[in-house]
Amino acid sequence: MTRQRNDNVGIIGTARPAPELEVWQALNIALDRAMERDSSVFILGEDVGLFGGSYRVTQGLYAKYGEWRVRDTPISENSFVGIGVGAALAGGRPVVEIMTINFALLALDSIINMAAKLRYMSGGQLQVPLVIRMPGGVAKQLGAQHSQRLEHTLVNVPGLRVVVPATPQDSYWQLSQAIVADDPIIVLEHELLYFTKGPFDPDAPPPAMHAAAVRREGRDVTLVAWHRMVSLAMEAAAQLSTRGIEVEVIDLRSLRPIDLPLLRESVSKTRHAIVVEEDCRFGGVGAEIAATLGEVAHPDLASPVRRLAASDVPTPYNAELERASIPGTKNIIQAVEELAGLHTD
Amino acid sequence: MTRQRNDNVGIIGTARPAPELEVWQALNIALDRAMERDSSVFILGEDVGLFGGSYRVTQGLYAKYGEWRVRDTPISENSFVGIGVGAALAGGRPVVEIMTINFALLALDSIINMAAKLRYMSGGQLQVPLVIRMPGGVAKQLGAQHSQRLEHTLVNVPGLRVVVPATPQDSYWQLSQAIVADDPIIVLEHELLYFTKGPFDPDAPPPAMHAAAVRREGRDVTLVAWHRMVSLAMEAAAQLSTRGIEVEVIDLRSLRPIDLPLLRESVSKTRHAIVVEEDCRFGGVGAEIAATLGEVAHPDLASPVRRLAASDVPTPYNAELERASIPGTKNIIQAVEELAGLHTD
Amino acid sequence: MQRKLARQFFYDMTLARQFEQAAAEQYMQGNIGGFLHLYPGEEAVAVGSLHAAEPGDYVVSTYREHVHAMVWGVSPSAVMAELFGRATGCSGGYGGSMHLYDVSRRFLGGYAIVGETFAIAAGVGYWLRLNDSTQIVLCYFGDGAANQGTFHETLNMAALWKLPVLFICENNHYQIGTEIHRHSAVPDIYRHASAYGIDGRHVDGMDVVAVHEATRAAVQHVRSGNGPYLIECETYRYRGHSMADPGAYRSALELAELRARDPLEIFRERALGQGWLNETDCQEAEKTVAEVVAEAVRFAAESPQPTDLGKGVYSEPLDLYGGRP
Amino acid sequence: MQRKLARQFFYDMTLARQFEQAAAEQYMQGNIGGFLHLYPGEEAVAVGSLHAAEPGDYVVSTYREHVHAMVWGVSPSAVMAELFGRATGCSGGYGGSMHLYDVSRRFLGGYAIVGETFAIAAGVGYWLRLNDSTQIVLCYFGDGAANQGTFHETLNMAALWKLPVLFICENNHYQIGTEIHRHSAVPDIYRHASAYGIDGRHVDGMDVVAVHEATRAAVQHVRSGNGPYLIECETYRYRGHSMADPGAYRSALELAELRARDPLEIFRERALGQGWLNETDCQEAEKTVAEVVAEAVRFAAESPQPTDLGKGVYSEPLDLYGGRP
Ligand SMILES: Cc1ncc(C[n+]2csc(CCOP(=O)(O)OP(=O)(O)O)c2C)c(N)n1
Ligand SMILES: Cc1ncc(C[n+]2csc(CCOP(=O)(O)OP(=O)(O)O)c2C)c(N)n1
Ligand SMILES: [Mg+2]
Ligand SMILES: [Mg+2]
Repeated sequence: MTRQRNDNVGIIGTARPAPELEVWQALNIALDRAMERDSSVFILGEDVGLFGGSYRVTQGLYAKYGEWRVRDTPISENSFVGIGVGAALAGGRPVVEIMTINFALLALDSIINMAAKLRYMSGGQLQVPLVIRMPGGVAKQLGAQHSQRLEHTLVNVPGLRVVVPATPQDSYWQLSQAIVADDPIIVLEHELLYFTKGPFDPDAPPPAMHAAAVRREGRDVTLVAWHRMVSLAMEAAAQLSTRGIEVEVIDLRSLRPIDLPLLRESVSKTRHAIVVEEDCRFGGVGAEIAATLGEVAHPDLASPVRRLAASDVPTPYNAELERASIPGTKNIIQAVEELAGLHTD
Repeated sequence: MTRQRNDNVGIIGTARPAPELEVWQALNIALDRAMERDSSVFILGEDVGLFGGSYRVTQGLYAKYGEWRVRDTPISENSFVGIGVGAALAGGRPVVEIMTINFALLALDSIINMAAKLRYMSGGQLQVPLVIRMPGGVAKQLGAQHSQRLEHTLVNVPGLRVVVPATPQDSYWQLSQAIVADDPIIVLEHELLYFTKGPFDPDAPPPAMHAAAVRREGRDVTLVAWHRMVSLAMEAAAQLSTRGIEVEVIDLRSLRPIDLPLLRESVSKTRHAIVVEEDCRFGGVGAEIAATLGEVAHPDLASPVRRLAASDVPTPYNAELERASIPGTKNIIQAVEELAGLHTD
Repeated sequence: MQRKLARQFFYDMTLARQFEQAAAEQYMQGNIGGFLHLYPGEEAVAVGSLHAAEPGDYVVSTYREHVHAMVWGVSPSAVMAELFGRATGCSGGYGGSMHLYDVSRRFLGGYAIVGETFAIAAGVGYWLRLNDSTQIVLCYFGDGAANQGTFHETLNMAALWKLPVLFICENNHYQIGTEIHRHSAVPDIYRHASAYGIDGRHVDGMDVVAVHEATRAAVQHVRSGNGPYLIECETYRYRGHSMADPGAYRSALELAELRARDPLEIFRERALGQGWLNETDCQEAEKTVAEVVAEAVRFAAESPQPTDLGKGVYSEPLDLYGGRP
Repeated sequence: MQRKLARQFFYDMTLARQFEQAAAEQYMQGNIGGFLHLYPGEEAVAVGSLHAAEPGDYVVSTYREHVHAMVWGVSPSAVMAELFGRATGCSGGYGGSMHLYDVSRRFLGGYAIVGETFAIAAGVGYWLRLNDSTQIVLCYFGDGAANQGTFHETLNMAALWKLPVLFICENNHYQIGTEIHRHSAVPDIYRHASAYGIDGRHVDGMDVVAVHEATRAAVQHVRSGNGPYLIECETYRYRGHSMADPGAYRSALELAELRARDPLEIFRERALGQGWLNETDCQEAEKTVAEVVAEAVRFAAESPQPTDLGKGVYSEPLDLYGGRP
């Protein structure tokens, strides 16, 4: 199956042919360029240095920039994130890697009580130009403690921004933008996306860090997805298309802020929306999207915004149960068909 | 103004006249009775013993039960909550107090990665009969780090239950129920409610732990609130009533699970709903309620579910700004009037 | 040393070695998923220490805990089935390699977040102490885990309240790819104990007899109500951190040097030399172990998958939307 | 001792005492809200130590930090205005008593969650070290804070990387209502430093000269690139933990005993005896301080309220719903 790049309005990309890269490589290049450009950028995290990063993202940087700019830390998440905050206050631009998001639960005081609040509490005096990168999501049988998605915890926090790049190009763009920004920004990476390939052009002009992207246009239903769910939505859309149902797929790219104007534009055409979420349904980010879209786009919507999300269970180790615990292409197709049935009634 | 107790369907209460007590006293009695009844119940937390608890909730228990059952801890939140988890695994029924919810950010690994997941990860073998009490909410000029509401973080977690008692009676009922339950349960208490009085009857039969309560009946709009927002909603309702608008006020009482049937029942009558939330709007619990209600009650709703919530800012210290940062009675009245306008158009 | 104990040591260390080898093979074949952390090189620690405890005691371990579970009585079949994610696994297929549990044997896991074992163990210890029980808790942790805040917090509370917890450090010199001198300012972990007024000692973690004797003394100390104790066992892991790690950060020289002090070989030679065991004992044990491990793999492979996604989240089924039956 | 420094000590300790007294009064009158943690009894610590540092150095403190801010150069008026929540406060009225900041003076707070100061200080130290700066960081913390995991985690990293941080413990024996022997297994906080290979020492925190001298030596050590240092100042707070706490858990006897060692009185007597100061010096200082404090209260009371709820959440205004202008 060949997929065409589509250069219509709202679709981010470049007309020039670009080389293909994997997500981890794009992140690596973003870090390297930022460190070359600005000597105040430095990296902190477990095994980011000599080892080159658990997912290779920092590969080669220790050799190139030395231990003070690529620092291997002990297993002390709350404190090394706090060290990032302190260094940012003093003028640094730290990029902290939390080896996986699961360990971020240990560092939330530094993230939420310090990084996010210090500017405000100081009456705008303090600046916290800090980036925190964390791999997460449901990967392959890592068990309940290692399959966390904490979007819901982070998006509610005033002072933070949260981006969720799903392609090499977006990974490069958004990490680069996050590093030059003056606020604390969380870059959520998905463990199953690091080794996916995609077009890459480091010199293409980036869209706004929070802009959503229409990955596929369609007239019947809008699918709102992010991270790994985007590719599942694209697969579902391709299959549905053969049956005459045209799905519009939106890659949200950012969870705080969200690009509501683009979502409204899309549903004003399709009149139906489904949020596809890898996190548990109850109290997930999908609820914010559904509630807000349901409220502001009410006149345009022919049916209430639906959510397709993970089951409300800790992630089981068993492979089949694990697969059943999160949305799959089949579930998306089924959800769209249910809606479409309703639609054509 | 005299308020009548109302014994209609859905209204929790007792016909017998009961003495008045304050919330902290009701909690204190619940603990005392539970400890008398069951020697496996014990308390852990900072200053819960000799000092009697920051909000007096554990007053007198140290003298009565001794230091092993009412244990003053060092400032080591993650570990003393973890100690609670460990003791629960071995057969205890610990009631852990986190002095205020703001410090829970340090203990989320113990709560989310251990307490909530251990039963599931062990294939159902392990049991975690743990209660974690935490005072929270916006109180009086405590500043950004001490005004946290973490509902959104906790309600998403499979394995946890979260209750939000707003009255002395509910405080007693729900804490008592939580202690005898076999799952980890978070009891969120509101710092401004401890010294509010209300009817109290320890022997009245309790409703289900998660059952919502209709605090006032009305035909025009449903207000869904919890904790301190319930009393503001009641005030607003009283004022609106003088202008002929009859508001139904629902006290949610539990945030995981939520009592959706009661909400549906209410909106099937009022056809309009507003969720009133003290937490920040973006990604708050209100989003879950609005999204779900908007989806399942769609045919009954004449307008989309609205949310009235705190501004998306850290809580400022300045008293006026602090007041402006969360919903007040006036804001509720205004939101209802807007809806009612729409309603009668 | 008793012949019976020597046999047990030899059998258990052989089981440990062969079981992990089989697990690695099954992982390569795709029968085991997720992260798989193996124990070769460190056998003397779990085997020497666990045999110094009593059946009523509790054990809390990390994600590198297959051997601890088996030595503590969980059957190799139940462990292997768990690695396969099967319903017959000791966690019903819900936990996986990093989350082995057996409540009936008081084997309490299996924690994948570094540093969690401390507080769990202290919590069990608190409960035992509250009930004036004579049981104790064995708490395993790595050198990297000693840098986690929970180490400090928990050791302070354990010391303050004289909790019956024996902390056992498996110091294999590495926190994944970071060597101990690059992650710890005071790499002698046992020296940290004194910051809490706890007695601590160092022992050669490649010598199962030394580990055993040190643990026996420590268990005695803890069981007698003197509060916690800390033993640092200096050891080494032959493989990478997990199956995903080739371990390229270590020199071939270092690896060869450490392998020359193999705990199984050392013990075999000593046991033969001292007459605790003879060649036949060893060969018989090796043969039995091979059968047990093969059987574990067969059992796991033939076991059914768990089928209920929602089982065990709560003590009773819970509808998050408050459905009233 | 220089006369000039003696005057400064006396002035600053008098300011500390009187300012806090005024703050208490303003709190009682309802002009100050929230939690208010006062410093009487502990003056010698902030005053003695801060005067041993240089203007380019950084200071990180806790929620009990009014005095640290003022000694470090923030005007009493800006501090009092912050307690009043006014726009002229050193945090614009957004922070309050527990969150004082003055970036221009490198006074970095003001942290209300116990244990946060450690990592902030180490982070600043990391940045200074990365840039081969000769500046250092002074990091204040309480005896209760030493039990927080971040103490352990941060001291390890500070030692590993030889960060220029001077950790100063204000050991007032209490974690709110819990006396130190009930919260810490090793209540000599300075002894914890050795667990990280850090030098530590104990000093009488009621003696401003002793604190000063100990700090001077420590600052020298840290500034010379020898890595962190820890000073434990043993002191006492006269009031309850905060204005909300009557402090009923302490005996009248204990309080009277400690009050007899009042740092201001001790220093006044000594300074007069040694001829560093004369009675006129003291009376003049007291008079000036009284005026400065009265002026601070007046300034605060007359200052405007901040009015912009959304100011400063982000470096530029951000519409969470992605509004496109
Ligand atoms: C809190 C936390 N941070 C990081 C990790 C990732 N991680 C898994 S094992 C490990 C190294 C642990 O080293 P050590 O404690 O020495 O145990 P070992 O694996 O050597 O037995 C790390 C960093 C984790 N699981 N938990
Ligand atoms: C993490 C955390 N836990 C609990 C509290 C509540 N609290 C505020 S101050 C305090 C006592 C701190 O004692 P210490 O560190 O000795 O400082 P002191 O107040 O005596 O100066 C506590 C428990 C808090 N602010 N942060
Ligand atoms: Mg190790
Ligand atoms: Mg103190």
